[in-house]
Amino acid sequence: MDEKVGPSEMIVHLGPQHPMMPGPFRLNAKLRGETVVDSEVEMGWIHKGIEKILENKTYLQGITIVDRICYLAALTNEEAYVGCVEKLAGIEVPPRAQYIRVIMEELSRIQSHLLGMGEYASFVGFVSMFMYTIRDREDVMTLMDSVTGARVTHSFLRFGGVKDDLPEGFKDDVKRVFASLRKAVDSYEELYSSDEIYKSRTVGIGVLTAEVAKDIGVSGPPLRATGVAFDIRRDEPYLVYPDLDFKVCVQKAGDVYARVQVRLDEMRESMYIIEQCLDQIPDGPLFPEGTAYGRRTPVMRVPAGEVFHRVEDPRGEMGFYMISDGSDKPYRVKIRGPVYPTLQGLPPLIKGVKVADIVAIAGSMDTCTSEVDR
Amino acid sequence: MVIKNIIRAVKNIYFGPTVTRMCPEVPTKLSDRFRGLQKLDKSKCIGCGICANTCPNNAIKIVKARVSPTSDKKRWFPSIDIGHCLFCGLCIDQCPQEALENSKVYLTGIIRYDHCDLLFTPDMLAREVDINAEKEAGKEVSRWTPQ
Amino acid sequence: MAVEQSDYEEVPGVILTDRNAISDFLKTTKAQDVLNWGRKNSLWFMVNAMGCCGVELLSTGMAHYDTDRFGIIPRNSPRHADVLIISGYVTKKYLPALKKIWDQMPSPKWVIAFGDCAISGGPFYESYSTRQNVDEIFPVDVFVPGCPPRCEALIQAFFELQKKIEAKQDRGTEY
Amino acid sequence: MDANTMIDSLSTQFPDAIYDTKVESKIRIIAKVKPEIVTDVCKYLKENLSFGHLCCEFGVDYPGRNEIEVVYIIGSYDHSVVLTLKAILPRDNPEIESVVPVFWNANWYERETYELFGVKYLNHPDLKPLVLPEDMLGEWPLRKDYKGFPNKAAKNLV
Repeated sequence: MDEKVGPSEMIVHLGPQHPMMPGPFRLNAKLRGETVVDSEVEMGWIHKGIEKILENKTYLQGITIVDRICYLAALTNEEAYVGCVEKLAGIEVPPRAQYIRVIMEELSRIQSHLLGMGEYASFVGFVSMFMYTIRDREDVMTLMDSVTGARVTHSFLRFGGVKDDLPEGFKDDVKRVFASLRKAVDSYEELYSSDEIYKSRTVGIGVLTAEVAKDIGVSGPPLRATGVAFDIRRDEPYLVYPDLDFKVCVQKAGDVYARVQVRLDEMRESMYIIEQCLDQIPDGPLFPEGTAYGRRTPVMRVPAGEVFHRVEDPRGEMGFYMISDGSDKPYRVKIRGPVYPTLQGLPPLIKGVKVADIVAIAGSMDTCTSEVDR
Repeated sequence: MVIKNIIRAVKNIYFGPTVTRMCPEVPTKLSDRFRGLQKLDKSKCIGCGICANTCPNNAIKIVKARVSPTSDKKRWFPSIDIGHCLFCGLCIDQCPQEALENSKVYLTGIIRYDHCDLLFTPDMLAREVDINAEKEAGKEVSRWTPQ
Repeated sequence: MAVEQSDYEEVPGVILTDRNAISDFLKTTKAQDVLNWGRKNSLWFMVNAMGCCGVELLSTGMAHYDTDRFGIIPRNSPRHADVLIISGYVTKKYLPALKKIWDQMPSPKWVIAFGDCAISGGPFYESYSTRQNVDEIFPVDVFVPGCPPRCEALIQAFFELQKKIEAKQDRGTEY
Repeated sequence: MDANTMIDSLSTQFPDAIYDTKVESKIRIIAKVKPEIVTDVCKYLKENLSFGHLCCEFGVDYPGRNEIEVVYIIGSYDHSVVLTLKAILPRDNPEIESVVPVFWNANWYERETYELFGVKYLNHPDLKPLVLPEDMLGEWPLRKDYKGFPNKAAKNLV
């Protein structure tokens, strides 16, 4: 950004600590009147150096660290990391464990979307919506808590399987929670579509066209809101997703309203996936039989090699590139986060909009700063 | 639309489900797998140090401690720095003797005024010393309030 | 003040209230007890979600853990807040910003170290970019271990802080 | 178009610059590239083979071989093949052409690689530190011989 300020222009620094920010990052916006002429994102306020830390942890210890890359999608982060090691070491995951993983990851998608939507709603001045979504999120969190034993950072996946089986009565709990959640999602949609003030703040604001989105490298709900049906679960299937029936939710408009609509639809799809899983889930072991892998994991040495494994995060494409040199620690791990390009693409997106709309646009992107900074 | 919403809100006040968890007056119901402060079974522990090697955060150290409150004999047991502990449960999974287990202590027992109070010795992990003991108590008491 | 003020510029328009004659006189009288009673029942906290614990911080302010019952209200501006909750990893880059927030808060004010990262660096204690030993920089009153701690633990931490204020043992206030 | 034809097309177009090609599976291919013409290769990939999605770009340090590898992982929105493109640079003075003119989102990846590994990108629009404070520039923390890690300053009670 050019630091020179012309007549009737000024530079406003938003952040790193600002009520509208979904995490600490700084937006330097140059304004002419109330219109944004130019802007720049500064990040790194919570850079933790996870890539370096992972190089110095054994494979098993790494599971706890990757949980903390993005705290809203801890299980999908684990899936990407564990999937890398499984590909390198050639471990087959038994079907029951795969189903449990899918159930947990979809639950994690639901809670992440609920928080993202609620936070964003509070940014556009719809604070009661934040209350509603957090209320329903707590039910989902309780479900996850009953399986993994923690609310945010789960440490649940193990190489070749999962740590614990589903608890007794889990299916009934899911049924009970989903019955109320379905109603809640419908009511959110009704609230969003009937509120004139909300609509005038979102429809046609922050339009992202498919070409620009592809150029920026966006993935996940912001991309699918522009009409591109790009979903790793379908395009590059992992786990048991090929056996499941689900559709990729797509909207055409590409504006703020469409992005929220995609999240609402995805939550319904996730609930549908979980119900299928609970019907189809076979009995069987949680770890591959005849191997040493189990809840008490042995000290593993992974064969030398390189692998890139990607999964569909709640926010888009989450990838791990892992290089192993045959020792018990990875040689290099690169984390490809979905929000990294999205946050980078914020300045061209907010060029020419009014100051008040920055909040709506940045919030609808559902940026998780912790993952950008790693 | 506005009137409809108002009616719904009023209905919710009287007929809606209660949402608030009245903590701390009513303790929140925790799941069975909740990972709180670790509990040590001194009779099972062999002091092998696998937990210390597994810990992702180097929060465990094997130290010498009394075998039981009554005897003077000393053996090796883990002590945990709760200020570093991630409550990930890896030490519990990897323990070959199943000497460590999860307990549901996460509130009054471990919230402290000073950083140095966050070190949990084997006696405290085995609940031989009351972890709720305040400074003014001044003496060791073998009472432990389960949560 | 426990905050070292050497390596960053002064915030314009902020007067750091260390002590004055009135408070020096008050703390010798019974009026201080009344003041403390008022203070401990209106602990407004500053919402600065910095990491994983920030999610639990948000949940605590919402319907399930209705903290308004105890006079604990989340505030977005540091000028309104009494309690700073360090809810995550403090990096070398973020520390000046956090100090600025702390300086803008009007006295009396307290700090709660919420989560392992604020206490000791947590899983990132050996990283090249984080700042270790935050309790040497800020006068931390209550330490809440956990990674992240549950919402109930934060509420309990507020109770511990109230107890400490009542007993006049807290480090945040000059009596 | 499957992975084999893609890699054939690439190596016939750039016979000197592309070497060590390997088809790992139906959806993963690996190739090494001479650092001088990486921008041209990326342009060809984007325009002719529809590799329009730069997943990420990063460095890997090999002190034993005295090399720094810059790895480009390029995916696509139209097909599911992912290409891993590697450029090998000398460790003493790593310099490579920037791919920002081709992939817009390479900007931040290159700034991050610059400050963590010290790889210098030529013709980059705005090469300055991204995630670390300015005064940490020159430490290159993700190189294997970085001295400041592990940082033992934190109080550990045990």
